[in-house]
Amino acid sequence: MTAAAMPQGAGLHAGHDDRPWIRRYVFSTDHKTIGIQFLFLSLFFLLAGGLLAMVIRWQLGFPGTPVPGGSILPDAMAPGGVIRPSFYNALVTMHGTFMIFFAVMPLLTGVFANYLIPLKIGAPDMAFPRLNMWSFWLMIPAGTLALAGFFVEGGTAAAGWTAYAPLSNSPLYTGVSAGQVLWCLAIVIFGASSLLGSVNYVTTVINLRAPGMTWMRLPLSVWALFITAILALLAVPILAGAIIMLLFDQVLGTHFYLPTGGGQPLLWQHLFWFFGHPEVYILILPAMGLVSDVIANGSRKPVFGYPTMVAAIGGIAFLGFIVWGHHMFVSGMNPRLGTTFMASTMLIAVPTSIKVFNWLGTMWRGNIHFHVPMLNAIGFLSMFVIGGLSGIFMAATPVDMYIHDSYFIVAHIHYVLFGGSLFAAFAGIYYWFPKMFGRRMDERLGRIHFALTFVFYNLTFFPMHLLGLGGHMRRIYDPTQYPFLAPLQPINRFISVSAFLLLTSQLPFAFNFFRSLFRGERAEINPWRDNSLEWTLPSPPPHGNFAATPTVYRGPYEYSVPGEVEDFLPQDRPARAAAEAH
Amino acid sequence: MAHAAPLSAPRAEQGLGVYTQKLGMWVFLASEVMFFTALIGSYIILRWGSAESWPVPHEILAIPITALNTFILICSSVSMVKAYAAATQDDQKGLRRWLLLTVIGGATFVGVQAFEYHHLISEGLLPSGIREGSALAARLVDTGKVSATAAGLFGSAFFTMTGFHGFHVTCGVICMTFVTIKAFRGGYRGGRYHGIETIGLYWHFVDLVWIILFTIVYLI
Amino acid sequence: MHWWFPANASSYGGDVDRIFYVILYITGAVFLLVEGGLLVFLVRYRRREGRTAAYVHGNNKAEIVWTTIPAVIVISLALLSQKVWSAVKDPAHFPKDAIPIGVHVKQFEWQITMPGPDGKLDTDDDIFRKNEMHLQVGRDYAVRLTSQDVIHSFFIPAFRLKQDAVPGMTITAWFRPTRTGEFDLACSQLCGTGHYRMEAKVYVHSAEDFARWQAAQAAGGVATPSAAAADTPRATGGMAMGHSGAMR
Amino acid sequence: MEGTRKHPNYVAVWGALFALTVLEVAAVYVGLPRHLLVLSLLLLAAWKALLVALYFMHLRFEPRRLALVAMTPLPLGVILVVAVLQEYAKR
Repeated sequence: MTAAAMPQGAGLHAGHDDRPWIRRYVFSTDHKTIGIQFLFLSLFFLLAGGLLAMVIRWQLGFPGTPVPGGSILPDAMAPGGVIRPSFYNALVTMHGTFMIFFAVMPLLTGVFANYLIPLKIGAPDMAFPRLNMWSFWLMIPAGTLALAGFFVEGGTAAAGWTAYAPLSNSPLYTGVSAGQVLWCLAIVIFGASSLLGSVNYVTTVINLRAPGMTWMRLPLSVWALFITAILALLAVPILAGAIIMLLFDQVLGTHFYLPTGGGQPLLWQHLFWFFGHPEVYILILPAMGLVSDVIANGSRKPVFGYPTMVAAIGGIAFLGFIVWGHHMFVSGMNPRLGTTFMASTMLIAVPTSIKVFNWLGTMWRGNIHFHVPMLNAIGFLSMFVIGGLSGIFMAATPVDMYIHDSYFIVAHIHYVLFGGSLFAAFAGIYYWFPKMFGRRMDERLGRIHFALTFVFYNLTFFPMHLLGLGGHMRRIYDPTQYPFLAPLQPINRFISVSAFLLLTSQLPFAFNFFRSLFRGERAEINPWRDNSLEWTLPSPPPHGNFAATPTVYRGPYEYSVPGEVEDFLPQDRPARAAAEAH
Repeated sequence: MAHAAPLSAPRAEQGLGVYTQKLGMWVFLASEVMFFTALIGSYIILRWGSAESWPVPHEILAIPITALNTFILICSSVSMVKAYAAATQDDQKGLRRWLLLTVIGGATFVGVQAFEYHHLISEGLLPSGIREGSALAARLVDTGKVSATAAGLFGSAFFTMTGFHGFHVTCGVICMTFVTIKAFRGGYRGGRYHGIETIGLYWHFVDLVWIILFTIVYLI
Repeated sequence: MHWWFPANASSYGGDVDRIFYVILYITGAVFLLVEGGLLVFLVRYRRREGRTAAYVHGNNKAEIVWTTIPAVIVISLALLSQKVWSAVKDPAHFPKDAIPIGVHVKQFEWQITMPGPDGKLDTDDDIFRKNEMHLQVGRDYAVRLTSQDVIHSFFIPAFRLKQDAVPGMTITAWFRPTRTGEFDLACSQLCGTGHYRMEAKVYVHSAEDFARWQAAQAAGGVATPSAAAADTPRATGGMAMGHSGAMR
Repeated sequence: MEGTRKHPNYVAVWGALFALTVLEVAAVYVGLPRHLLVLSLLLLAAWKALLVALYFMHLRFEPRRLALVAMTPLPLGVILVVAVLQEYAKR
């Protein structure tokens, strides 16, 4: 297996690339290729999830009217283009599943952890390149199974992405049988993929750092991705175990979650959220890391309070494991547990606010360049603040009693996952696109994309807070059924129109992305004048990355160092001024 | 994977002071601990929370044969560690002998477990519960000793936990077979023991899980 | 158009709203501070020719300040919430003489058993209704929630109360209506295809009206459907997660 | 360095594991009071698990920080199980 042995040892010299085509572009063990493969996969699922959301929004804004173009759907989903309630539940379920497991998570960890970790720490590749390849190729069957649900008898899973038992246990309750089984299998395979990735990221960061790349010189993106990998490593197997039991309940007739057989429905919720809350941080911590890099670069200033930023990432990660019960305040869980979980949940506000204030501190007295990644990072910061603050309402148990399972929580999760994670992902794509593909994305289209997205994103999700306060439950097929929700219908309609425009606003991005792949302006080595190691390499970097292992002399955020000619100081440059400064 | 060692050799920033494969295996095992936590934890929770009379495991399961099986697995762990010791001393004959014994031990364990499953299923214990009209039902449920619900839950948890452990042993046996073949071809000559130590960690971990499972599922 | 909370109609709804507003004011202030600060920085420190960013790595004093203040705020919020929470959800603090109401939920229907004049359930004068609950204003009620199939959630927006009904468990939730009128009862947990139309009505009557209604039920001889009553598992106390045996 | 490591007496560890297993099985058939039985079985199992981890998996001879990697999941698992068991505590 020469190809598998390739990235290691003497066989690995940057520039000498004699791999056959299939090893280079398809079954590649090169972390950069795998990262790019993940990029296309996650963008595909982002689009799929987004389209599902549009159908959902159509039904909510204009209940009972045929979806434009919906007549192509089979009668089991939408007779005459009018969505069936069962199909609506399936849409809600698969929108969540696609976005969380197949879009945002691969987008943040799959793409950026893969692409950036070895480059930023000065390694030739991941610790286990072949496992890394499998981590991507397992996503293909997982994604296929998730999609396949739409085409089987009874339709796809319709018990929510949270798959609360016993609703998800039995076709008696939803009419879905094969679809739910496929969903379980898809998530279990996804879990295997995530496991292989996480093992790689953790091992690589611990053991493959270049000389001089001490822990406290790691870029915050690497710190965040490292701690995210630890979270995934410890949380995803709990989900896998829980889902395997759910699967057995469905196919082997076991009774883990079925009260009729002595099982416990709340056990599913505990296991699911023990995974689910760390999962929330798996989706946001990498975003925080990427944004930290971009904000420091855009402000031309060192990150404010680097050690505190690292500690805050660790603190959020640890607290993430002891707060899961806040998803279960009204579930019938022991109310004393509710008290404990409220206390731990409230504490999360502390490391989170440290991060926000330190980002502000980074911009303070900076020299802020408004390049497109920076715009998206600022978008992240301003929107994440809203998502973080609205979380405090849910953490307060009495208030949660009212807004739990309402549109308030839908607004909250989208402020964190779209306003937070996706803006950061856009920042990351714009920022590292030149390195990945050797060409730059168009700056003007990027600005247009950001402005439109920012506006319509807020118009879509902010009014959802109001819906929630009006008592609007989530996952409701037709809100006009309830007299007390009928007056809220204008808001629903407004949100739907904004949502359509939000999707339309992604056209400039799609156009920009694909056009720049082939026609974009050639990128120089270091277009953002960044300090990190990947910017010392050609764009795109060769197979094997570094011709000679780099040596690191300082942290990654040495911008505007007094006495330097330029306003940045790469990590691997043995400068005299820097030697004096330290 | 087997060739990953040279990567870490010239680095200045050594994280934990262990080579990459070993570290990777430990990281993987940390994840495995969480997986088994989900299964074993659920069993503890379901049993603790069961309002009905839970079956005494040794009235359903055959303890002596499983105790013997436990012993076989422990022995295969010892032979594994002896193989590792042989590899570090470049004792190729010892390495091959101990590896072969390890594979045989693991395969025997899986075989005994398959026999046990067959026996239990014919007695009437199924993942879905105790089969009506079976020998086990007559002995436990019909006499009112044990509630059918609790026994059913026990069956669900028993097959899931031991099944996944058995799956891990099976994977271990398959990998170990390849390692043994490689050893016979001299792949671990000259003090190249990293592969042996890494697979050994997995092997011992599976043994360790069994120690916990044997106690919690069979004895308590 | 009413785009805010429905008017409160329960004894503790006011406390819930109060905590909401406290949090709203605090988070609102933080929001203005952060976004305002961000805007000021963006304008003031925008890129200019000849400007160099300050070479600053941090400031421990500032970081201690913005660690401590949020910590103090959230801890006080937790303490504030805790009082209301335990008053609403902790069985130890339930009103002792609350009138029991049996609510058995199934896909997609609320089966509500209200006591007759004797104030007790499981007696001959029980009144059974589908998707309809009749209450007397100013009295304490303890709803015993059970579910026949999947998890549903008992949600009365005007009472600020939400509590899941879980199959295999009997969960008690209490409230005291403080206003007469007609209120909505909704299911807020995805429970299947008909989740969106699990609508029920809660009628809160004045004392006289309620007595009249109750008398009419007795006279009209609306018998308790025995099957449904038998299907409603009874609270066993203590083990809240205990099983109620054969269901379904 | 790693190659020249001295190996502990594996056969002695094996003997201890064997003896502990025999003790466990004996404890079940002797008919100890229930909670004493559970407690002693858990202790014996933990002892065996420790023997395997420390000697067969050489945690005793590894850097401390690797032991940390190995230990990280344990408190999390305990937190999960203990918290969920609170569901059965008297409310």
